[in-house]
Amino acid sequence: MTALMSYIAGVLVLIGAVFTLIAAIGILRLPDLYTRMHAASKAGTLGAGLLMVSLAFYAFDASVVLRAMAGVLFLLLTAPVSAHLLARAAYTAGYKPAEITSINELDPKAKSND
Amino acid sequence: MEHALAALCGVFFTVSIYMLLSRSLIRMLLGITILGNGVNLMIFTVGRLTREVPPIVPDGLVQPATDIANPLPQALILTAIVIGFALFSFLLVLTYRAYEELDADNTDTMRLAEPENPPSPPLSY
Amino acid sequence: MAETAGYNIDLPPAMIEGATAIADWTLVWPVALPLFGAAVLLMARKHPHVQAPLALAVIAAVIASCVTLMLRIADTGPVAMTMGNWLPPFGISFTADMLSALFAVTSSVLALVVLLFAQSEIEPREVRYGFHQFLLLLLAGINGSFLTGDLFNLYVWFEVMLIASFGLLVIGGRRIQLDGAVKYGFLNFIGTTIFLMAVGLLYGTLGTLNMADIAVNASRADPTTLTAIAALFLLGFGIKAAAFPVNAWLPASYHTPDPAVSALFAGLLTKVGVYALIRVLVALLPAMRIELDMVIAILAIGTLLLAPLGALAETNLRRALGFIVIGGIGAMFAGIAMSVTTSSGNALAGEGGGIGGAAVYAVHSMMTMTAFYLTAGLVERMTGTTDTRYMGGLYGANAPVSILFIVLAFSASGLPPFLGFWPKLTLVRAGLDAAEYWLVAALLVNAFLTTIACARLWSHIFWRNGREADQTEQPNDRLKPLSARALRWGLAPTIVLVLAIVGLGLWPSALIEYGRLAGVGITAPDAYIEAVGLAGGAQ
Amino acid sequence: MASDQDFSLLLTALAPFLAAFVAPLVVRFVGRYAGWVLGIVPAAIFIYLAGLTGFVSDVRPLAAAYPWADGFEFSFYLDGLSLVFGLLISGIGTFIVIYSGGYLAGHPHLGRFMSFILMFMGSMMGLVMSDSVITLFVFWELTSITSFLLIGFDHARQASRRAAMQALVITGGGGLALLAGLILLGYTAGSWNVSDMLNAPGLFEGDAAGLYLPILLLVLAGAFTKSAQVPFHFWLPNAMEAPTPVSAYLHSATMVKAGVYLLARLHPVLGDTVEWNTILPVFGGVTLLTGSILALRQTDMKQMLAYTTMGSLGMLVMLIGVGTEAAMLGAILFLIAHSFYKGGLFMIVGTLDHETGTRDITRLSGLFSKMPVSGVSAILAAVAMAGFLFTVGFYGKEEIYKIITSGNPMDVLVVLVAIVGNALMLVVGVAIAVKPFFGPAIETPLSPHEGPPSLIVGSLILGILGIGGGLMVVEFGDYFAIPAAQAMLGETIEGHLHSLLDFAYLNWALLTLSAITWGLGLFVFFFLDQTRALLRRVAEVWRWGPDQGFDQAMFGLLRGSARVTHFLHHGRLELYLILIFVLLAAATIGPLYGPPILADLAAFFTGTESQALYPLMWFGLSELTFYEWAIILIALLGLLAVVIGRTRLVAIVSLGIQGFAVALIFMLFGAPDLSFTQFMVETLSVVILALVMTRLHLDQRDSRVLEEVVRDGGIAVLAGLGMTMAILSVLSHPLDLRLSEFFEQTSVAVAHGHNIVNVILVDYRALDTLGEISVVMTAGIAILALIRIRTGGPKLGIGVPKKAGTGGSSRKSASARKSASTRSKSRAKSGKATA
Amino acid sequence: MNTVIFRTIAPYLVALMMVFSVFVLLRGHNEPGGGFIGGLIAASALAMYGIASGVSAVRKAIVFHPLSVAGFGVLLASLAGFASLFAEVPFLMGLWATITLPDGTEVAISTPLFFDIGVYLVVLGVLATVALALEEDDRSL
Amino acid sequence: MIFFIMTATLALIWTAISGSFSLANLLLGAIIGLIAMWVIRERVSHPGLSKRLLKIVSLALLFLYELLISSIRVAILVLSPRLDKRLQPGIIAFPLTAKSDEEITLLANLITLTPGTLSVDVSEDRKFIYVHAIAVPDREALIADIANGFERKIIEVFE
Amino acid sequence: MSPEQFLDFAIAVALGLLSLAMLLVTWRIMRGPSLPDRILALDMLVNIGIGYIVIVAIKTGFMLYLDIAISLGLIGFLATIAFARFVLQRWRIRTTNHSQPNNPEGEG
Ligand code: NA
Ligand code: NA
Repeated sequence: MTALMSYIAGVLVLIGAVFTLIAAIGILRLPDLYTRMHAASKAGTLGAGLLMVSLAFYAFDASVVLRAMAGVLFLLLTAPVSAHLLARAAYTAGYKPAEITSINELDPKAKSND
Repeated sequence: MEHALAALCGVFFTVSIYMLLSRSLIRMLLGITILGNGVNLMIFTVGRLTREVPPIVPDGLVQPATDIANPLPQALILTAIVIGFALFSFLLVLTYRAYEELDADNTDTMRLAEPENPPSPPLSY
Repeated sequence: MAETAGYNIDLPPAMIEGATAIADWTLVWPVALPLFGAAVLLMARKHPHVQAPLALAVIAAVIASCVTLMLRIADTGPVAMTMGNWLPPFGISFTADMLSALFAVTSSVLALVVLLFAQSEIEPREVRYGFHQFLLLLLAGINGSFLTGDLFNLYVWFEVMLIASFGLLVIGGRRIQLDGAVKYGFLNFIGTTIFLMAVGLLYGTLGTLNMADIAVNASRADPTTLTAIAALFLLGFGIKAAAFPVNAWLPASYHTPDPAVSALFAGLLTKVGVYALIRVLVALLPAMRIELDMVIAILAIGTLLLAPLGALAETNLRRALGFIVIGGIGAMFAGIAMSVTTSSGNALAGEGGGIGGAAVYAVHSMMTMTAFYLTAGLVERMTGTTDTRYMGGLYGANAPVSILFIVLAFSASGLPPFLGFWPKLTLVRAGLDAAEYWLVAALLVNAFLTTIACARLWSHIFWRNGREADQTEQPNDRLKPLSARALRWGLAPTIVLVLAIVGLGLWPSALIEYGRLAGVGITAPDAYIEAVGLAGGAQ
Repeated sequence: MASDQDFSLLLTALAPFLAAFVAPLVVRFVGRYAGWVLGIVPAAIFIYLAGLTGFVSDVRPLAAAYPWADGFEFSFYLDGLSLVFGLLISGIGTFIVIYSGGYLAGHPHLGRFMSFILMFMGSMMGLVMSDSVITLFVFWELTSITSFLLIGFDHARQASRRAAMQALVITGGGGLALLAGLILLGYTAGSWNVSDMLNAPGLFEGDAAGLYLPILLLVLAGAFTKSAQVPFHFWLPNAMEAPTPVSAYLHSATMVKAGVYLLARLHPVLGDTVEWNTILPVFGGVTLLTGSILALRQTDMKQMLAYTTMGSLGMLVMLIGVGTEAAMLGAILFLIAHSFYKGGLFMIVGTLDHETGTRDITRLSGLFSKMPVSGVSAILAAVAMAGFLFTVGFYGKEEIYKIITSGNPMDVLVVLVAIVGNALMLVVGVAIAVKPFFGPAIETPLSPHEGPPSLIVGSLILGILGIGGGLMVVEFGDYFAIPAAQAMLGETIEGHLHSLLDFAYLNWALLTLSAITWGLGLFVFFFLDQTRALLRRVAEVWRWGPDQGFDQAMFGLLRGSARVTHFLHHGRLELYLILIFVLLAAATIGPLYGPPILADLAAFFTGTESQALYPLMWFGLSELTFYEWAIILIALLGLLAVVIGRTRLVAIVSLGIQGFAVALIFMLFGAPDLSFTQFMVETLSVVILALVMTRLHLDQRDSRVLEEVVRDGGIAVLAGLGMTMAILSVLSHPLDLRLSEFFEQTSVAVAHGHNIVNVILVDYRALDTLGEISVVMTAGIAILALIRIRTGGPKLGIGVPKKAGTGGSSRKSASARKSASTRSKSRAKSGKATA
Repeated sequence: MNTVIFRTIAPYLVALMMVFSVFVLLRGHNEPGGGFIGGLIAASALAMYGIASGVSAVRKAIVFHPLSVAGFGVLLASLAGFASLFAEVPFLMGLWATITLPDGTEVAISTPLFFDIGVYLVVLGVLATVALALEEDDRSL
Repeated sequence: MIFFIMTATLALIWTAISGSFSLANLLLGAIIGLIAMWVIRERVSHPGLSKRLLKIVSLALLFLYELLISSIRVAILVLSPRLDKRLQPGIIAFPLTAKSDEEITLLANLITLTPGTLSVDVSEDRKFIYVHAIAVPDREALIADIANGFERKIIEVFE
Repeated sequence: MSPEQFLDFAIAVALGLLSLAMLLVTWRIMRGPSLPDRILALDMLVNIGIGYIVIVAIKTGFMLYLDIAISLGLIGFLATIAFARFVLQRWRIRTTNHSQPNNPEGEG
């Protein structure tokens, strides 16, 4: 393992951790479910993905790199689907977006019962 | 380390018992889950803790090179987790069926097997 | 490794060398065969007609294996078979002494009877959804509990038994079953969890799980800690055994499933708790058991005195029987409580002491109460009710069932010359020898109250012509005769079982001798330890 | 010991049982003659025993023993006492069996009856011939069981059932005490055999002295209940609910005398002490007076006889209590005489009842011409009962009155009581012999005529025997009474019975006492109606007695049982759980902190300084890193979230937090497999929860009120604290890691696996895993059964009625139908969607 | 959960998870994993398949009733134990054989492996049973 | 075709995660992949995406770029002290040009993964994706952004 | 700073950040207010956990933790869709029963 890899891994670790923390802060600060989802499914995924990449750099071994890549792939495959399903379910079930939501083109055709 | 976890186990037991004493079957199920976690943590703790070194013999070695975590409690806990999970699943479905058939939110009202006002024994011969 | 007192690990001695005798497999079959059979039956779930015959064949093989095992133990002492490559205490060993074998034989035979009886009442959908599989798995769990020589493994078999009993309990799908199952489920689950806690703590104290190894090492550990652990075992097994005051689950659930299932439960399940208690407290942790002597005696007296009151108060036949089952548990606990006091040395005092009495009592209770529940099933079928106040008139209506019932009533009450008398005699004898007069008094009062309760059941269900609830002596016109199916599969096996009970009551010497051997084996577990191969480590 | 005699003794005891098994068949095949056929069995026994008379009384007792169980023997012993009882049982038994055949001719349950009565006979035979006290006890209890069945024979009537229950409760309860007494006695004597006890002098000297009184009281409890001594007497008159043959047999000759037999048998072992000589005469005397007085109150002849039987038992107990040579000889003579006349009188009353339809003495009169044989039998019996000259009873009475010569004031009292008792019983005998048969004929429910031979032969022969025995009193004494009395006394008795005609031995003083007895008796007889009226008036004022007390006790027991049971088994799950958790706290805190706490309490009360400091351990908190603390904090927050979760739904979602934290803890401390599994299981649990819970009401809040929160919380905290203490206590000692070290050494080398945990699971402890997957498989089957049995399948099996009271079956089938149809619909829909 | 997005992507995810589950199963003897975890992952995959595409699709996909699969798992595990019978060694003793493939790789075949596969099948079968039964039940209501 | 490609992909992933590239392991991976594919055989029915590798790569690069950029954008938004002022959330209906399930799914997922936008639902007639955006200053610009970015590239991949 | 020191520093800081992130997300799970909010936060917690595990893998050098992280990604996804399904089904059952007005916020 070279020193460079260690530095790269360290930086990636820090960036990944920061993104993750930001996602957490977003979850805490944003006003409604839908906006919070933006933080969670992006910054969160990115954070976890970056950490996996940093592991790949740290280990710098084919099997670990490939596994880390597979892990990232899994994350990218699953994250949007779960976000979509949750958002759709929540919306369908009548969880309203926050008041500040400027336009809502889903509303007129909404399947909700109000 | 063990002492802090021992205290944590105590909290697990406390919470699980508190949940188990609520008359709601769902809360009791949550208590069962927490109880299981508490027991597992307890077995883990009394098997003594070793930080971060899993009981896996590195490739190419015949015996672990360093002190490793105690593997036996881990195996026991694994078995216990699986068994606990199976029983939890059963109790969950049982609860579900009990809700359906007995319509009981409150175990105090589930009195089919032990009726509220049981008949007195006949005073005759 | 230097500080692992007394053990010097060299690889070869810790591992099995040489071939295993086929005979040792007699320890394995009683557990492995039912598991295997259950798996096969599960795969054949689309073929209901093969379920019962296959289960029958498996149980028959299990009985053969258990009997062989028991005879061998009677002949040569405890038998151990190590699983896998690893000698105790490193691997799991199945170890059977007379107590294990006696219980395993009884359980397996009763499982066979119940299997036959079940054919008289079981519905096709119950077959389809696993009745026979549950039965086999229950048997595997029970036999595993009796035969294992490893404490954690005992926990595993407890759970096998528990989940199989859940299955049997709910399989009819009636609402009352669900209610009973909820109480049974939660309380028993917590009981086994407490058992698991105790196992965990014991491991943390002694660093071993093998029973013989525990027995060897227990004296080295801190007695205060071990006493607390033993108290946890007592609580966990007490729940399992339905001892006062933690027995509420039994009367709450045993009357809810099909009678065959009730019978199986009544006969077998609580006895596993008693077995475990004897094994762990008396054989493995004798010093702690002495510490807890008073507690066990109080539990025993409480159970002995309160259980028959329940039987007196109940109008639900099977619930009343449940209380009689509990009373028997009290007697077994009394036997455990007595076992501590050293014998007066009187030549007439039986060698097996309280444990021998408890063992024989357990066998009696298994057989008698199973048969009693089966008979109750027939009674319920004829009267169409579970409430004794709505029964009546069976004395004239069905002579065989009357005879079965009265014999079982007297056997359950412990009246001679029926089977129940002998364990009572042994226990009273042991109690008087040990000067445990309160326990003896409680045993006798229990027998007295149980006699009244049983006689009242007899009087209301059989002698009384009319239904008590109708306040009439006019003959009960709602009785239905037993169908051909009920006669062949229900009545016939019950008669055979009751004949066995009568026979054992008249010729009890073998049973009592085996009980004596069991008691001796538990109170002086040297042979057990030696069979496991740990004799060298004894302090 | 000759082995053929061994076997014949065994057969003597067991033959009635064998006969009992075939009795129903015999009844089926020979019908009305069953009594005659089955009577052969007791007759044969009688003949066999009679043949042994000389041998046993002159040479030595017979014995036979077979090993039974655990040091107990099935052993028999035949000496003079046993022989007398055996002859009475088999002899009278023969008549009873014959009598029963006639009395219950055509009864649908005659077979059962015969079976029971033969079993009873066998039990009595076994009882009196037992050597081992355990054998004795077995037969003792068998008599209780068979008499229960016999008394309740007329089972359709509540009174019968009540009487049977009473008899079982009283005699059964006494039997239990007896068991304890006999075992203690065996321990003291060092042998279970009565024959050994009899030959072991000074049993209760030294260490065993303290055991004497307990043993005596326990044995007396058995004997007094069985022999109906006050205050356990009331079951005996009530037992007259049984058919008359039962009364004649059980309550005259045999069962009630089991207690007397026992006392007689054990007198050499337990007697001759202050306690014995006090307790027995007092109870016996009171019983004698009570029985004989109460007998006068009755008009039902069976009741009259029952009360005099009770009185007679009192007399016998009193005499055995006195325990002198005269008392014993008097007792045995009285016993024999009583068996003869009481058996006969019962049979006569039964015949009267059978033929006239009533047994009320005030409603019968002038039957002698119609029932002459019965009348003669009655007179013979009454003469014997009165102890008139030349009867066995007379000699017995003389012996009894001889007690007075000891000069002991207590013995004077005994004789006085005996005189009163004898006189009053005489009244009853005379009344039954005179009132129904003589005087003007009156209308009876049935038109009376003499009974068939089976009904009259027994009483007649017994009546003749009562006189005949007296006429040949010397031989009678030598063969029967004196050997028996010797056995009772435990000493040799010189033959001193002399015929009345042998004037040299005539004792005028005793004869005077007899005369006083007769005079008193006849006096009362003439004022019988007035006496009865007086006694009844007393009874109206003094209503309460042990008989009513029995009902009150029984119903009180039932009510109490119901209260206790409903208190303990209330059906409220959370209270059951509270009990368990309180015990959990006690199980941990008790052993760990109980002793120091108790020591402190003691120190507090004794004013000394506290010795024990609670060994609360100090936590090594600083050992954890900040990120480990963070995980623990998350676990705590997760637990808190579950507890405070306002609704169940919130609690469920919060549940994930603590499971997640536990998984991370596992990971941090070197348990990747655990961590892995914990994550998976936690998630899967949530998935299944989510699948299941859509239909449940999850919005409800915790319904506990504040007190319940405090109570539950307190219990939870205590139990949690206790468990923490237990863990800390375990942690305070080093752990022996030899198992794990072994695994580390062999995992790769032998088991070919680098992951030691997995190797443990599939190799070292594969059996655990096998059990574990069985649990999983079973859970799967059970869950499927739970879900499916409701919705699928046919409702019922092949003609099996599911029990009533389950309710909701129609509702269930409706919902099943509905769900089945919707399911097929949804299947179609999803099929479309996938297409 | 009848959405285009999920329906489209689910099968691929399921396939991925199945592969991954076998991977976890097979490496269990040397690294974290093993039959239980593998079985859990596989069952999760099937559960997801059921949620996305309906129960009947899953039932069709796995051909055997999942409970039979579980039964086969217990059967396999016990057979792995009974293999000892023929080697005259105690029940459940680990027996090992090494097979050399044409390309020179050595593959170890052992009874613990079959035992672990048995565990895998049991967990897979039972969880699939439960999930499918519940899913079916839910749709019927 | 897709069946084969998927199986091969799975086999490769297998070798990746199991960390051994031996022929035997590849074969084992192929077998396992085949079994896995067989399980889902009913649900995989679309013809090939074989020759579009280049386009796929270009799509992936675009996606990674977008992911990074908008992640930073969202991060800044989240951390900004006057959050409520800068938020202008809204749900817009994005008119779809893409037709097949695969295209729609891919587009929706990419939209979701791109910070600032989130696919909530697809209309039943598959004409719209409803997109929740964290800041919608200009609705048309947003739609154009997606249509010219991800959607175009996706259609190219699938054409 | 040597590469090792830097890496150790980065790991320590990252663990701190992730711990903080977990606590924040935990707070959201506890606060709600709505069910999907909690589900979302739980999903996020799993994501953070994945990162945490990866960091521990780097810290300890045991690559085997990576597999746990990967599986967690797959399985956490399943939990989220199960919950999403739960939200949807519950709403369906309620609206088909018409028994109570749809008030999702009220249930926490
Ligand atoms: Na996400
Ligand atoms: Na995710």
